[in-house]
Amino acid sequence: MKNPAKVNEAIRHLKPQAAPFEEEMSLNFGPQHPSTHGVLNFLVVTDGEVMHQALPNIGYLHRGIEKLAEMTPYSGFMPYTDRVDYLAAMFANQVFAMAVESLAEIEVPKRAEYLRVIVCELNRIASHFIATGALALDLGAVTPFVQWLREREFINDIMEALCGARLTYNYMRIGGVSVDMPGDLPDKILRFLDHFEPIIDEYNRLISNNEIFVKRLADVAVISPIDAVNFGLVGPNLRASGIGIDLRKTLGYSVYPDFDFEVPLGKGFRGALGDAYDRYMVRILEMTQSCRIIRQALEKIPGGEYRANVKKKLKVEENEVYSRVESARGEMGVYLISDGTDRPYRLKIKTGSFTAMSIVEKASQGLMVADLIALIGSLDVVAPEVDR
Amino acid sequence: MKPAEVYKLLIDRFGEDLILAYVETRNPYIKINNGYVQAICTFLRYNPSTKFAFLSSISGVDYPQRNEIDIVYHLFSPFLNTLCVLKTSTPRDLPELESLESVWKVANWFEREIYDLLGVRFTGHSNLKRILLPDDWEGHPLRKDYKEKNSYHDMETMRPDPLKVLREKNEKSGKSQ
Amino acid sequence: MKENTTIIEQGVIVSTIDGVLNWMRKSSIWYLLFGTACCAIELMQAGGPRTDLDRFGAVFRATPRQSDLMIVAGTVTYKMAERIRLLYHQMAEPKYVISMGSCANCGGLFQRSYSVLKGIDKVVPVDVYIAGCPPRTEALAEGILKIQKIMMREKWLKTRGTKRNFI
Amino acid sequence: MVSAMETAVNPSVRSAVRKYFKNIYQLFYSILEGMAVTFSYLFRRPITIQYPYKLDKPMDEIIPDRFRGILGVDLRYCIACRLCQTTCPIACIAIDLERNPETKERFITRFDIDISKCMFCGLCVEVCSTGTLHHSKIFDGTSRHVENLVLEFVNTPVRPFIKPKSIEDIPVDRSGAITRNKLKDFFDLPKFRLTDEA
Repeated sequence: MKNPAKVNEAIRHLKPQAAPFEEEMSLNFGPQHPSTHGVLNFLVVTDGEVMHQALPNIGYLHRGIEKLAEMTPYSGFMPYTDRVDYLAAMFANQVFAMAVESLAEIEVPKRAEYLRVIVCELNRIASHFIATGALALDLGAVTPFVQWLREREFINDIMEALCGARLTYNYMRIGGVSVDMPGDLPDKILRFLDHFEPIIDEYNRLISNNEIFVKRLADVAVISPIDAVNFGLVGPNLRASGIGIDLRKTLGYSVYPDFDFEVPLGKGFRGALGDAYDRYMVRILEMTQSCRIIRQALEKIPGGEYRANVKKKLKVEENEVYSRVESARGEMGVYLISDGTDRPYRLKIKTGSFTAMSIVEKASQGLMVADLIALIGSLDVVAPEVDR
Repeated sequence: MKPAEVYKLLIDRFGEDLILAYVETRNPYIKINNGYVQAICTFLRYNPSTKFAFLSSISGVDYPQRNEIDIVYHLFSPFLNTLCVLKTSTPRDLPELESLESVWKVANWFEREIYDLLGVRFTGHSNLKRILLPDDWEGHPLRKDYKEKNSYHDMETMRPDPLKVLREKNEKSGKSQ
Repeated sequence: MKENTTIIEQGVIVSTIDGVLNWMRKSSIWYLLFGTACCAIELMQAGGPRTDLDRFGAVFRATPRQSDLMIVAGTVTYKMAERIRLLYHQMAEPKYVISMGSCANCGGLFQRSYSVLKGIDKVVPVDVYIAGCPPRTEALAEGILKIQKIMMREKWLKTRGTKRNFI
Repeated sequence: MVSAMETAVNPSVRSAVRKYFKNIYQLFYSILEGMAVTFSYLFRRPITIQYPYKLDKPMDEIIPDRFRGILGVDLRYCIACRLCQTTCPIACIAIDLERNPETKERFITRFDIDISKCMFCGLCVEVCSTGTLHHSKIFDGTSRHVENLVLEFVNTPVRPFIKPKSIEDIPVDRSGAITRNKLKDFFDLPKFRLTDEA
């Protein structure tokens, strides 16, 4: 908007009515800001140092995927799900495939389920790279982020060898996966894991134990368990507040019950329970668990088909389903209503970042301005997942 | 506790006037009266035998044939490991419902999203503003009869398809030859 | 620089002032760190160790005032388009725009969406289009090389800093 | 002196002092540890691929076989079933068939792919029964004009391929040469314009 009066008019509603500070000012933070993790805008109401509130203004990446689903056949919608959460595209693939499979009563071959788990866990690691690395970058430490970018290239290579794309995989299909893995891929993954597991320790030495980094995060933006439930936090953010809900365990979807893994919980590693450092540390610990799952899955993977026989022009009878998976950013749900045609009547995507953003308004009260970055970074919000 | 048992519990507590039906689908849902959403949800959240602590999502579905908008609540109880689906409808011309903000804080944003995309008003909501689309946007896009405008501010919303343009050009040059 | 440069015997280089200026400009393309969607991740990876855009002298800047190049990486919605125009006008001439990926080129797979701008060339003039969804990091490096080619063709002194009328 | 005596006897003050110095020690220790990690990378192999100047091996070998690059069409083997056109969720493929009114023969007169819009999802390649439509390994589709990103694969009308029952492996040219030929040079002016102004 060119006109400042117009801008003022547009943000007027964001201002709180009562001013608690004598001299308060409003700062616009984003949407073009290196540490907003995509295009997010915050209206920061502050007295200069201490924030009264940071009011998120989202929607800069609202692409109307839900409306597009109503125009696209079931099989053609899979590429769109990649773009719901580009850092962890496999989960969106999986949750949509699960919803349609559940409606059309398609049984997925065991091998496909294992392949799905392997790629999902690899994707979870890749996503946590950006989450933890970008947090460090935003707080001023550049090296850790570059280090994770390097590791992420190895995962990108694996994914590219498997399905041909580095970011928007479009790997899963309704009733299985698009291609079987090439013969040398298990070796490649194992070699990556052997290389990667020591790197986690190295990374902890590099930044996680760094006293400055800890001081920036510990006891900052504490989210109590009650708040976490009330604001519907999911995934690592919820577990950092000490509530052990992981849909992989609770629901036991796909073949996750076959694997032996732990769910890391926040316990106040260096400060209070549910502070920014807990949220960071839970993600680091989750990477190790993902490695464990991948190793077990590669060991146990059965042979056989990788894709069930599904009609090219799939039609689904009138029904509805709400399927959920534990994505890298927590519970991701697809609420799908079919009406007998070849395209969904309504598709709603529930994402973890959306609810995580809504807590910023509450959690930012009384923080320093610089701590807002720690808060957003530790919540690991991704713009397209907020806006869809 | 299965959704059917939740339904029985609700019928015992609220009676058939408020709890309208129990519909078997892939995820069975309970149809409830649109005037008592808040009371029913508060009951489900705090009742020690259900404890639906999490509001997983709120979605809106537009049905132009019935002239109604359905609002669907997905509640999740980690204690029972059960998903409870509540559904209620509101007239399409004047959609209005109680806000659940006092029960779950997260409902605030979910309801704002529904207001933005479907135009349902939630009474008792603290800040019912557009959330995803710009404030001066016209219409509610997730309604089935939504038509895209030709321009927004000074930006066109249409783009010529290069494949069509190329076809026209080729046809013209083919005729001239 | 090659075209206008002659090497006289040992170690003496004669070139036009334009050539030298353009060579200096092309070796320090500072791009605006600003991603809108999926392509932003590839943009980050391109700045990372594997592709390492720093090799071309391209480093990121957080503010438009210091940038020569805007890489529009990803989908642009109407809400964002106004901001992009604002960012573009804040950049100093001469400025260049790379449209990275299908969404920025023409809306891509979101072309039927109600809230997505169909091609950023409706808002800002684009110099290089890169196909891909998202393009590989090497493709982005290729795009930056193409920007360098454009820079080398310009008659910098004649046009006084505006790039509008070059070959 | 009093304060010094107090320090000597008061354990809480003593622990506070100890904590203060321990903090300083930890700070320097953790920074040095991080520096040591960074320093160790001086002696490890760099992973930078110096595209495009100093490549150890050509890009074709670096990129895996399954890479979904810019689409290519080997028209010799196209059976003109149009499955790719109908499968594409965003309609970026256009195929025209024409029938010669005298000989009743069908010809493929047009096979255009708009790669400025293409999302490289691979759904069209999946349905192609002869492998005619394939992903090449070409990734650098850069252009100065967006119109140049429309690839026209038909030069002269082609007869559709009739797939024999016995052949399993159709020798489609996947080297990328077809696509490379169709991609226009960076500074080339486009054949047509989307907007009228130019």
